[in-house]
Amino acid sequence: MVAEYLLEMRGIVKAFSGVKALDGISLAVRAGECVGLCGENGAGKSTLMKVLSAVYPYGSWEGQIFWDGAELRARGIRETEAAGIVIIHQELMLVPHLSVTENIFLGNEITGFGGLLDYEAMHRRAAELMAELKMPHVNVALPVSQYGGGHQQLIEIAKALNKKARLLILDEPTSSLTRSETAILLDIIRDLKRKGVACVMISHKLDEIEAVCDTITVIRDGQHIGTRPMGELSVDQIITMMVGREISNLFPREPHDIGEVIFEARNVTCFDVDNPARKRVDDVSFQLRRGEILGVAGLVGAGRTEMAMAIFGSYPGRSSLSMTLEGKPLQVSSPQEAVEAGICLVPEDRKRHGIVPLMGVGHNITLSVLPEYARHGVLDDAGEMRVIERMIERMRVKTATPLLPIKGLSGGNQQKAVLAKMLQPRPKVLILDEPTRGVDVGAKFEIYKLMMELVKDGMSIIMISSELPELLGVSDRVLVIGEGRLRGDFINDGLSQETVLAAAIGQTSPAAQNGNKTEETQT
Amino acid sequence: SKDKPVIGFSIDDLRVERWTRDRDYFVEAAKALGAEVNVQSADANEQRQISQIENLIAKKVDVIVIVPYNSKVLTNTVRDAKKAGIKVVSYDRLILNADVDAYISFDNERVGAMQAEGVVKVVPKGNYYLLGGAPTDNNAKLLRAGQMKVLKPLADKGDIKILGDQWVKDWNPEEALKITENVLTKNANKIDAIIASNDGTAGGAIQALAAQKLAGKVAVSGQDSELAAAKRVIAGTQTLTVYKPIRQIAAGAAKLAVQLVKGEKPDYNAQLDNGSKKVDSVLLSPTTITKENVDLLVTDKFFTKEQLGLK
Amino acid sequence: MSTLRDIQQVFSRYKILALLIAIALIWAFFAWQSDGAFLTARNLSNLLRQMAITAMLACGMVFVIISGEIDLSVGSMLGLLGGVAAVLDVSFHLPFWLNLPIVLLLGLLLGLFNGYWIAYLRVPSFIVGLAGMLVFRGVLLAVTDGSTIAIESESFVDFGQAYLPVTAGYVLSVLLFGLMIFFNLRSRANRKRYNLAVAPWWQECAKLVAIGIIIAGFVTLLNSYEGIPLPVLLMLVLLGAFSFMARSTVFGRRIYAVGSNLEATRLSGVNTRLVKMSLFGLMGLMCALAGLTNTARLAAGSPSAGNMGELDAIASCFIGGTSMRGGSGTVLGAIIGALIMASLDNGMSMMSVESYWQMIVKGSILLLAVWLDVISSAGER
Amino acid sequence: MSTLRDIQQVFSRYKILALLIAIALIWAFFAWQSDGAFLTARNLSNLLRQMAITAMLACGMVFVIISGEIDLSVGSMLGLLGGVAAVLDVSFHLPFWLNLPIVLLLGLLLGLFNGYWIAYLRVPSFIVGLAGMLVFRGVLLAVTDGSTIAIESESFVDFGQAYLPVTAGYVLSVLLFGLMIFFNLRSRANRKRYNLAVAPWWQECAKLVAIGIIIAGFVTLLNSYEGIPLPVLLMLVLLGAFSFMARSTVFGRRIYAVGSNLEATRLSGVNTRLVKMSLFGLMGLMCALAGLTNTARLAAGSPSAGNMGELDAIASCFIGGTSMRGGSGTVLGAIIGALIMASLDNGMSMMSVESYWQMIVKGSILLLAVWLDVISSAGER
Ligand SMILES: Nc1ncnc2c1ncn2[C@@H]1O[C@H](COP(=O)(O)OP(=O)(O)OP(=O)(O)O)[C@@H](O)[C@H]1O
Ligand SMILES: Nc1ncnc2c1ncn2[C@@H]1O[C@H](COP(=O)(O)OP(=O)(O)OP(=O)(O)O)[C@@H](O)[C@H]1O
Ligand SMILES: O[C@@H]1[C@@H](O)[C@H](O)OC[C@H]1O
Ligand SMILES: [Mg+2]
Ligand SMILES: [Mg+2]
Repeated sequence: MVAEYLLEMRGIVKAFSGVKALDGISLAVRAGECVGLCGENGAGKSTLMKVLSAVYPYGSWEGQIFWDGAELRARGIRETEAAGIVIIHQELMLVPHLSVTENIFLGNEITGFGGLLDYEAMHRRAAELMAELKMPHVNVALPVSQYGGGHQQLIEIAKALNKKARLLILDEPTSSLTRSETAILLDIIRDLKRKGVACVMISHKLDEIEAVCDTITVIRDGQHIGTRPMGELSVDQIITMMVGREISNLFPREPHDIGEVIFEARNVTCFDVDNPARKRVDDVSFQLRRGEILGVAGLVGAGRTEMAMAIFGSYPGRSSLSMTLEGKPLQVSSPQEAVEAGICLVPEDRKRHGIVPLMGVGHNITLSVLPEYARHGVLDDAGEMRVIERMIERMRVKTATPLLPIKGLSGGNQQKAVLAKMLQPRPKVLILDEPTRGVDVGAKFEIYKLMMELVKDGMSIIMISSELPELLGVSDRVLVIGEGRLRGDFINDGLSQETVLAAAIGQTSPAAQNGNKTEETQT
Repeated sequence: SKDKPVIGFSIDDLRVERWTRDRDYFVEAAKALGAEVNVQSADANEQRQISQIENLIAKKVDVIVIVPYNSKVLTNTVRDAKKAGIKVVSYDRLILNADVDAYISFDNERVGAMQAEGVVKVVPKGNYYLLGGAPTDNNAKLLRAGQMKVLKPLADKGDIKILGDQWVKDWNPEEALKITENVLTKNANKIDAIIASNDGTAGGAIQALAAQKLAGKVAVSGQDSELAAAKRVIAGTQTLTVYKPIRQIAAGAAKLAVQLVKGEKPDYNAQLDNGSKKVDSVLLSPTTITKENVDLLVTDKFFTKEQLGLK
Repeated sequence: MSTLRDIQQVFSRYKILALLIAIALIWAFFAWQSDGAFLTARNLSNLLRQMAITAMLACGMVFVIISGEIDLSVGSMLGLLGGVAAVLDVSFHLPFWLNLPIVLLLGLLLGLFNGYWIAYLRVPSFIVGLAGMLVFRGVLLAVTDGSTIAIESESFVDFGQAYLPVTAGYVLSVLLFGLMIFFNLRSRANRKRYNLAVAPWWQECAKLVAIGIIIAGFVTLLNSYEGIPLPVLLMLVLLGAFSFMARSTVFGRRIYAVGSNLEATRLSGVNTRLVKMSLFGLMGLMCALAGLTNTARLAAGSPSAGNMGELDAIASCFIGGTSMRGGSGTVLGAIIGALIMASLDNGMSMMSVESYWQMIVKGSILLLAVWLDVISSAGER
Repeated sequence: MSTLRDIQQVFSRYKILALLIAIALIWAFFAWQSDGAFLTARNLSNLLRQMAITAMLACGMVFVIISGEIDLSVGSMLGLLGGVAAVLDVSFHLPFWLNLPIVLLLGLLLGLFNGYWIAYLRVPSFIVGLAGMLVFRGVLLAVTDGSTIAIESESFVDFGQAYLPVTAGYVLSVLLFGLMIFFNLRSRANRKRYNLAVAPWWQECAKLVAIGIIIAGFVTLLNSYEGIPLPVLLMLVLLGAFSFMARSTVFGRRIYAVGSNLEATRLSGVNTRLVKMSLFGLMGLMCALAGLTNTARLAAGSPSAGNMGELDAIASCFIGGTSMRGGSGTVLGAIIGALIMASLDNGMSMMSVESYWQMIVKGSILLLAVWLDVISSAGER
């Protein structure tokens, strides 16, 4: 007999040291169907998928999984992959030292005679995949560490596409992709569906869900809230199902007064780490005003992160720039100095640069300002805890206790904790590199509100984001970076995505953007 | 107890063949005297030795016989032992600055002298190289002193030329091998004698010589008459090994220990100053073993004919 | 299955438990084998004195390992500092009260020097340690000229040999117990405040009573022999001080952060290099203390002092559950680790086991102990 | 400034360069000091034979370290296997052609045993190594009963002592050079194909010529003495085989993957545990080869054989630029590391330097060599 569903998960229960992350969730997927899995941060989406792909092997959870009508009791990834279940994990899972090709084929290498690696074939196939993903410029023979978060995510996708999947799980595949790449990915998914491949898509960008999914399953706190055909639902309804309340306006942009220039960076230039001849950021200069939210747009790999790192004094390679803060010239050679001077950075790569995994959520939050809670080096735990609880409260970090090691938190909640950490030093200038990456709608909303409060208190914010809607939704001014150069500097009143994109890919030269060019209007 | 004494025997390092024999003979002799022995090996580590002696004290043995790894670090421990009313005998190496009751040994300087003499007999004139023992072993220094007693005058007379000297870490044969290879190279094989301070290191040196087809042509000294060494002496690749009749020292020590417990008066033949007192001592004389008198090892039941491959 | 889970729960809450059980077993065995001799006041006093030096090193080493580094030079450094102390005592006739601070300072400097190479010049600590191992030993040989130097000053010897007066011992123990109760109750209160799982009252009390008994037993036992040996006292003080440092000082907290994710810590504005360097400075201090104790115990500075000492110290840390990847570990664990190792040496020599057997057994136990720790503390894959 | 950058680039492309320069300096110094004696054919032959054993160990160790682990038991394992070989030779009169495979098999098994504890029972490799260090040494003592066992079989001794006939040496060298050219051109072609930065032709040729000269010089030199010593030949074969394995076999690549990101590798469906275990199996094999060579060289199995051998092997790897965090490193580097260490030992004993000076110098050079490597390769951690 042929089963109605390709996959059926029944009453899945998964607990971590007593705390239930999944509490009897069910999920069903037909062949050729794309199911959107929605839920707040910490709802249990990734956990459910890890159960499905046997990252948590059979026995470490309760419930049943039916695959093609037969029960599946996979004890390891190999078995699920053999069955045709392929997962793209939320966190990047690449091996930095290996080349793009080697990463794509890791685990199922092509071998010639005598078990020797057949780089010929592998490189060729890898190159094909890159082309398929519309990034032929990627050199498959270079180590992945050469490529940025964005590219790495696409490489991750290529790796998955290379395996013959019958069910493809995408856990927030677009978190660090810009619109264009996202579009490419969505096309690929549609194509797969036509070929009869089923998909489970997890994303906090509901427009994507809307675009490709046939069915929506919403979960909250590890419980199943509902499953409906996409047709019956509007984005707003999904949101309501997810967070349990209505969020009317996604971008709570409120009027706030913008003061004098507080920070200025001149001629920011960053040289590539491995090839000092190449410039990743090329002579970028800009000003930032008190109480201003300055958005930084650009294609992936544009060099925004490097720019941020350079300003924060953490760029690994050689860089040169001159800064002034509140009129006084500023020299920063290490993050420590930056923080002391009043500049904070919420890094892009949460796992590598954001969290201290083994430490409690609370202690992560206070890490940046420990001495404040200490009398001659001895900590006042109670005092510290009070602040921690306030921050957790304010940022709505979803955690069992402040002492839970932060690696136990869901991606989004980790992000909030990191944000909280970098707010502790009460910076004058706060740089956010992809701050809402992997954050759910509700939490995003809170982060935007928070940003509004902060600028009202006179803080100035630089927000790097690959999500144009949010960028245009919250920032007062938008810088556009392309291939490391400043391609535009717009006041954001009714600024359109098209204008920004055009600038990003360099179709309009800065000179041509009169009309709403900063200098003219504001000086 | 007086009638059935318990002897603690704390040995420097049972990983060196020589000491395993000391242990075997000692235990044998002690049993014969109706005593019980409790053996400890410090594996060439002074901390370990001190701890082990402390443990023996805690076990309330009647007498402790010690082969010190480092003869200068047992002051406190010996004091503890005496406080607990336990007699202390120093074996082979004299424990310094401590209130030991007796000392039994072969005079190590003597051994060194014999090594030199033995070699000088075969090579009265020529180039000498000195392969010392472990830089951390005080005995190594005594041996060297003895060797120099013999060699210095000859060197001054110009009969022999001392090309140089090096110490071998932990008496390690591999080290000795490398050093010798390099020395031979440096001096283009113009070497007539190597004064090695014990058999282990001699073995290493002789391997290096063999590689140069010089084994047997260059005189090499040794000490301990280990089996491998005895075979080499027979084969003629090692000139001599100083044989310390270990059965004697071991049996002697056992007797000494028992007598001390029973309060009898052992017959000492010397008194040595160890810095804090004149220690009553029994000094045994070692013998040089060469091709000529090698069968002594058999008559002394040190090895069997079969082991030595003699018929 | 589920009961097993519960047991695992308990174990992973009190990681130390597994170790304590291990010790209990080992001791029981030896007590039985040596028909009681092992558990006599005198022998336990020996045991503690024998472990003290390794324990001191472990106190420093545990933080080095938590920070994700390693230090192989401690054995030689211990030897060198001990040797220098001996020379200062014999050749320069420095009174001990002057000798002590000088050697401590020297230790601190040597440690910082190591740390500088590691933190600022970014040479892998393994290499720096290896180099130090050779260089320090070499300098020691040069200083002592390969011969052992017997020390003269009485007070120096006492530093390693003397005992705490009996009454003082009792007073201390009472204070200690008081502190214990206080800390336990406070931490319990806190856990409640931040609604963490708190053990039921009976468990709490049981724990306290147990602690009480242990302390009381400990002191009466030692007093019934000669009193608490100074090195042991020093060891306990260090245990207390460092546990406190680890738990509730900025420095301590940062050590764990550095070990768990260096980059993230650096990007939080922490001067991670300084943290690392200071860490090795601390290690140097411990080497100085250990070296002094060692020289005092031997009543001499010896060229081979502390040989391989680093391995014992490191092993203690790992037996004590310090993570090899860095980021987690406790001083108490490390010291218990040292105790286990010392117990094995002591017990087996009491039974006068053949030395090759001693090695085999010691190795195997080491393996088993850590293995038990690994399986007992639950966790994925 | 910019010229400095360029230099850095060259260095970070050919990481080996820095090391080669270091060697050149060291050799020049010793040649000068020993007025030439150091650079004689004969001494270089010695030098190579003296480094062979460490090099064999390093060949295995480098992969262990790349995979993010460490193995402290190799010294003892070497000793044990060498001892067993001696016993088999003397007590059981096994012919060498039978002895060899048996010991190799034993080595493999011991290695896999270690690996099992590490990969499957998840005991930190440091502990497993420590335990092995003790246990293997203990067993060795039990086997040899603490005495040195002189071996009899001629062919066994030859295994460590014999030389390759002169002509054979030349033939080999020519073949080798041919291979070199082939591989270089092929890899260049590939790099071009996947448009990676390729060095300009003149550099390429220069490189090849250099290689040619080195090989030719190497062989003629050794031949001008007695020929290529067997252990050295073995070492070179291992170098070739393992470099190939690392570059172009599945196993090789997976070792790097495991070391660079274990989690990701596991989640790609690679059986990381198997990889790790096999790795230690390999290490065991190397210990067997090293042990046999050692015994053959000494013509006897000694209970102290291989003492501390692990440190030399590990040091070689790190000097050779293997990353302490795992994920990167090369066999060639490791072997050059071994060469540097051996050169120091040999040269200094040629100059009969005081043994304490030897330690100090060796340690310092070690530190400097690695430090140079660190700064020469651009970019912070
Ligand atoms: N290894 C772990 N240990 C303890 N708790 C965990 C662990 N992994 C996940 N959790 C908990 O399980 C819950 C679900 O986590 P999960 O990562 O599935 O959320 P999510 O839906 O993927 O959120 P996000 O959208 O942020 O990725 C969270 O509350 C988290 O704290
Ligand atoms: N530790 C690091 N070392 C070197 N480079 C890093 C490190 N962390 C992040 N980066 C850089 O940060 C970037 C992250 O990926 P991304 O695709 O965002 O590129 P980007 O340069 O940040 O461009 P943009 O931020 O404009 O998208 C990469 O370019 C990468 O080179
Ligand atoms: O017999 C020798 C002993 O006297 C010396 O002290 O240590 C090495 C032994 O060979
Ligand atoms: Mg998730
Ligand atoms: Mg970025």
